[in-house]
Amino acid sequence: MAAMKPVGPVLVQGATAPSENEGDLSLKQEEIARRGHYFMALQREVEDRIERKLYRQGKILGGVYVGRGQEAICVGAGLVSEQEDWLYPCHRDLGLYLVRGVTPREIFAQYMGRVGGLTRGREGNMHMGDLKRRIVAIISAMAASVPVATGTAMALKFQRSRNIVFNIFGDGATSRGDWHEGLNLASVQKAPVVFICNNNQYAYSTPLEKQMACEHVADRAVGYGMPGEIVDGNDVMAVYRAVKRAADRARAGEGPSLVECKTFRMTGHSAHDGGDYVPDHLWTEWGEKCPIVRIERVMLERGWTTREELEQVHARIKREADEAIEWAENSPYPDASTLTEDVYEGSR
Amino acid sequence: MAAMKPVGPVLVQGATAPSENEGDLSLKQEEIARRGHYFMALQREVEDRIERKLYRQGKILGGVYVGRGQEAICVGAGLVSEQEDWLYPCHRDLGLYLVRGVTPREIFAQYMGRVGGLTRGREGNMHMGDLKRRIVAIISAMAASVPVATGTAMALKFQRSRNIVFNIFGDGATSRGDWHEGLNLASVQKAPVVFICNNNQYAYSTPLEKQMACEHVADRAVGYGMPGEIVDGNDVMAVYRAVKRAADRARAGEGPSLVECKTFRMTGHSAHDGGDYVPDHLWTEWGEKCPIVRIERVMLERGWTTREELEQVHARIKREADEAIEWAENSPYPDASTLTEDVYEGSR
Amino acid sequence: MAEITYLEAIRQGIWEEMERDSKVFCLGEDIGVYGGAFKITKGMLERFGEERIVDTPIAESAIVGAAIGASFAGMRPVAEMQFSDFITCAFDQIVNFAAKTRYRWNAPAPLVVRAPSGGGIHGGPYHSQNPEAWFVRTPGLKVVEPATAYDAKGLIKSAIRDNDPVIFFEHKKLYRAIKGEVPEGDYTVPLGKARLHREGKHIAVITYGAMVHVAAEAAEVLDREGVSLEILDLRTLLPLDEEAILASVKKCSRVLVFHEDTLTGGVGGEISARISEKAFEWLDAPVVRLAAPDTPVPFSPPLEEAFLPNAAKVIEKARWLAGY
Amino acid sequence: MAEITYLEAIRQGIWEEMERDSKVFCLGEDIGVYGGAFKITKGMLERFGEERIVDTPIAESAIVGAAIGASFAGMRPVAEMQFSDFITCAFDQIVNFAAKTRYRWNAPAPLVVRAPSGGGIHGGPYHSQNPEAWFVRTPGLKVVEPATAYDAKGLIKSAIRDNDPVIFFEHKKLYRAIKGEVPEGDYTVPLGKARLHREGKHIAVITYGAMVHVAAEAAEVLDREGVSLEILDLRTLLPLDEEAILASVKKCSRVLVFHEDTLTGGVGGEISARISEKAFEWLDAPVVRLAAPDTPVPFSPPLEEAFLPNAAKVIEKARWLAGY
Ligand SMILES: Cc1ncc(C[n+]2csc(CCOP(=O)(O)OP(=O)(O)O)c2C)c(N)n1
Ligand SMILES: Cc1ncc(C[n+]2csc(CCOP(=O)(O)OP(=O)(O)O)c2C)c(N)n1
Ligand SMILES: [Mg+2]
Ligand SMILES: [Mg+2]
Repeated sequence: MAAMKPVGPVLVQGATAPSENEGDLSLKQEEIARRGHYFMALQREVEDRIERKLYRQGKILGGVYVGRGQEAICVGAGLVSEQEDWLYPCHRDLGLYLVRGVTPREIFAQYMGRVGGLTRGREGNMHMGDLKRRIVAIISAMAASVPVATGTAMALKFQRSRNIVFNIFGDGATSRGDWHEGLNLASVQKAPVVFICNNNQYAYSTPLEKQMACEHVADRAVGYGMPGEIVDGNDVMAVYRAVKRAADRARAGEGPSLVECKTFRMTGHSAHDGGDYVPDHLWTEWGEKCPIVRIERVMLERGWTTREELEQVHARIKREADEAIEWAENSPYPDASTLTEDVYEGSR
Repeated sequence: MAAMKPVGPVLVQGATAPSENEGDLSLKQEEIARRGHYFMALQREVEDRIERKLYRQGKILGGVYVGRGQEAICVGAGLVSEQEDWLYPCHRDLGLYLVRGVTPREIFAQYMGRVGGLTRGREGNMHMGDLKRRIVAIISAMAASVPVATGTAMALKFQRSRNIVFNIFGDGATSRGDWHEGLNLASVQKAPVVFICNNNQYAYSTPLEKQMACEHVADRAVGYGMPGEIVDGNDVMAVYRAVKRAADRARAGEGPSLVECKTFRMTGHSAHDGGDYVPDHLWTEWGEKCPIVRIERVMLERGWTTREELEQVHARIKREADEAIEWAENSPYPDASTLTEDVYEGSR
Repeated sequence: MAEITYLEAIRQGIWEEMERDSKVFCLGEDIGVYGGAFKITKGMLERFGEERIVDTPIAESAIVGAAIGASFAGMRPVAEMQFSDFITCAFDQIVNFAAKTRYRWNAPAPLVVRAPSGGGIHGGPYHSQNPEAWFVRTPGLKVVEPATAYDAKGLIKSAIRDNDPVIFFEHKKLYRAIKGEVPEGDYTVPLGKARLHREGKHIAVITYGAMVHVAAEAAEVLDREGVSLEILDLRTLLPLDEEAILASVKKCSRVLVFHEDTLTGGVGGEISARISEKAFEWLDAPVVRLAAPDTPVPFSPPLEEAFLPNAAKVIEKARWLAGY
Repeated sequence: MAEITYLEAIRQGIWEEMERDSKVFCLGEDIGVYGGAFKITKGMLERFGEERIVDTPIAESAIVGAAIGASFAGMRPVAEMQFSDFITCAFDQIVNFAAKTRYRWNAPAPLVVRAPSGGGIHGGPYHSQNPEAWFVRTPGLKVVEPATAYDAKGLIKSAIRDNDPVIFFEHKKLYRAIKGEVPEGDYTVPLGKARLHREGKHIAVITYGAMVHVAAEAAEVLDREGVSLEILDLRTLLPLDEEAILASVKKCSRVLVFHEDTLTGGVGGEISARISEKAFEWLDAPVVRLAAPDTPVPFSPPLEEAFLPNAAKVIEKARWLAGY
């Protein structure tokens, strides 16, 4: 037997401060920070409104899942993506929609089941997509998007497109068969897709050690012969860099990668879950790592912004949210007569 | 982020000659060799009769899959198993049945759809099991047995049994979602199961590199935090030792392991497939590694047997097969009136 | 006798079975510390420990597969699907492994797969489905769906004790909405037997699950119009209690087959076909079906409301039948 | 016009579509060098290359998932299940992803899942099933099963061009057993339209797939007894061609609904229910169903023979209907 050289995971330490030597990045450091900050803050505000206001007011029915504390992951990945790349977000990745240009108006309307939402009321909460904007909606079954994202990537490769696919999922999702089948097919096909795991250490109430017996999600990359990278998921700059490397690889025809972003879910599983099963010290520990506060600190330290400017950003976002909610509340409910439309092409 | 210590795969070189220093093995070397040889030769003979005689004579209908050239894997694993352990063989693991005491009579009758087979004619070929003998039948879907084997192992653990589960599958099966879900659950639960892959380098017509992008199936163990071991699958002694280590681990409550046995399928996928897609040199190369010839050579070299004795073994096996076929041909077909029996308990 | 919810009744039933028989154990996602998404297993971890209340990874196929394997080794697994919508992820294990193993090689798989199903909770396409028809089409399975708290407890016990694989649908809408008198101790409700929920004269409504209560609501209104509905609660969908169905049909001669699941390919087709075949001469009108329209379950309130069957729709169909 | 097999007709259909439209591609297990387990894709790798004839790992869920994802990106995937028995491994992707994506967010998934189905080849429980009813129960899917070579080619072409997900069942027994005149060039057979396989007067046999030929065999015998069978070949099972069904029913007033799949929960229930509901007044006898008994498909020849519907069983049911 020949000796074995396992491929990956390649370890990268998350760094709060970006290193100097990154001239090859397509966005300038400052711009990444600025845009990253804006979209993270916007996601936070929109989700706070949804979870802490509209849901409690009974204006949003059904399940509500937010990405509080882990916004750096979807936003960092989103900033890497080009406008024609395909996005496969999961249920805590609102920032990915925002980066792509989906508006808070559309999002509030979606949550409230109005026609102004992305799904005209057919779907709720984060089950939203838009083919024109190349955002594919999840179905509820965790990891079902993984083979689907792979298929889109295979098509892009066949079409000799420079575009690639970004697929985000949780740590718990990696237990599912579809996850395995998808990563395996992608790696055999060298499909141009970046798999991004937001490892927030819980799947609903289930902690990581009941979900998997390996230490890192990235360990699993070995079994697919693809690079696995671990990154600090609360550092938007670090996420950007790691995803950028994986994206460059995909665009260069070198196939998929798995980027594991370590983070924490600063909320219960959904709006109706207080997360009582989470030990207190985790809330405290991770509360201090808030990705928004962290990037603000970096921006201030580096002189990229001022306190006043940051306050203006937050104020603008609040106004945006107010205005968007008003718009969404004025968006009508779908008419019951549309119920049976579009089960098939042209059906009514 | 803490630095990562990936667990396994642990590499073990397959060795044709057993090393001296193995006093901890429960069976003596010579006995392993002798029994291993017998069961491998018996599997070969029974399968030759099935594939090259009975099938061609039209006495066996439907699919026929044999383990030619890879008998050392199921036989080596079988020799490790204790009588009360549970066996989950796959479609090329006839030797595992033989070691457990299933008779050639029953096997021929099974293939011919007679009541004397293990499934009374309800099932064909290797889709056979016997709860009393703790052999669980596969369903066709590759890897479906993996979570099922895991469940049996969880039950044994709960029951504080010393018994464990042996689950064999092919390289191709490791691409399936069930395989992933099963290994993952087993590792989280520390279920006492030994996962054994017969990596014969093909899944039907599909070569390994179209099935997976990692080099070894054992690489996949990393993602489950379980030991992965690679062994020469054409060396029954080596298989025995590797599986024994994994079995001891399972019995000691240390959880599952993955043992990858490198081998080659010295036949088409099934009796109707000539395997034209296999490059000639592979047939030659692997033909020379025949596990039966190899163990005979070891036995002769070590003075554990003589040419005459070996010939007697083969002759006895031939007689056994003749007699068993006759018996099976005299076993009746099931009566059509039994068709609707036992869909449910007591149903007819 | 205490009045308890449908949810509590199921919980009690499982709890008592676990006390009674140490081979019974539960496995599923978030059923331990959290007590399950709907709190069916609340308190069980403390009482029975980690080995009998097994929190699993998100892996429905492995959950059902492991239940099968454990059942071979003498256990009595009760597997929870967090929502019945995810049962499709375990489909092969259920319909190909569990359902066929007794027939194939005499290896029974006595397990229960519990699956909270049904709409009306603003769950949208993936938290509202009624997937029973897929399983009713699969010989070797039993399919159960209780409508009352009493039956919920009695049926879950029978399901656990049954020697064949049982798919046990629990209507989420009923969990907390329905209460009933439920004996605290041991009793069972047999599988395969329907229950006359309401006696009537003119129209036999053959239904199950949450729709039993919708039919009852309609019956009150129709009574005032002189139209008397008989309501048969099937309770078990596979095997169907053909005897009870035919008895109601022959008595009323007008039939409404009614379910919340979508129309085409729903269980209603099977029931209607059996009625036509075996009670043709007794029918005074076509066997009419009422079901949700053939669409996914939409999220937005006006759409979901239009989608779900309700009393008004029952009344409309019943009037038509009465006037036929 | 050449006489070709059902198998060759499907192969030609796919081939021509791949020539016509570079967005069409195939994926599945062993479809490349090997040409597929049944040789449907034989020669295609050489003609179209590895990127359009994609050999996949053993991963049905990923095969269908990838087909969905590719269809979003403008492709026209044709996914092969090696046997329809393995379609259960892709169940969630089919019924929850593909079937619902247009309705949910206006994202059509124009793909074809091809699945060789049916018994009579000594395949036993896992190489003989007829799983169509699972999909007929799922709004958003189309379900097709041709009975003749002509239709096989015309329908596979329509399926590939259709803008919704189509599950395309191919009866294995027909692959080489059935031949027919098939035009070499382009033509299509519309989805959703049944075909009158044989005109008759007394009994309408509503059937599809291999059973069309079994019914025809019975019809020959019954003709001699003065009983004239009309045979309607449904071709598409979802959506059902209700118009054609009702036309035959109204013409004959006696109906046999007939399929190879097992009885309970089979497509026959849906068809029978629709007939009862919409042609009640035209019926002179109960709508009778003929199907396989409710068991897995057994392996041993005497069992499989007893399991499968055949002409003798059709004749028995038809005689009963004629005498009613
Ligand atoms: C197949 C499947 N089973 C169960 C569920 C119910 N469920 C919804 S989210 C969730 C936890 C997901 O955990 P993870 O993937 O880590 O994502 P996170 O919510 O932590 O972001 C579960 C169990 C589901 N959505 N899909
Ligand atoms: C889920 C599933 N898909 C397809 C098949 C058809 N099939 C039967 S055996 C086989 C190849 C199996 O390869 P491997 O697991 O390597 O086992 P080997 O035959 O090489 O021993 C395939 C594709 C199957 N049995 N199950
Ligand atoms: Mg998580
Ligand atoms: Mg193999």
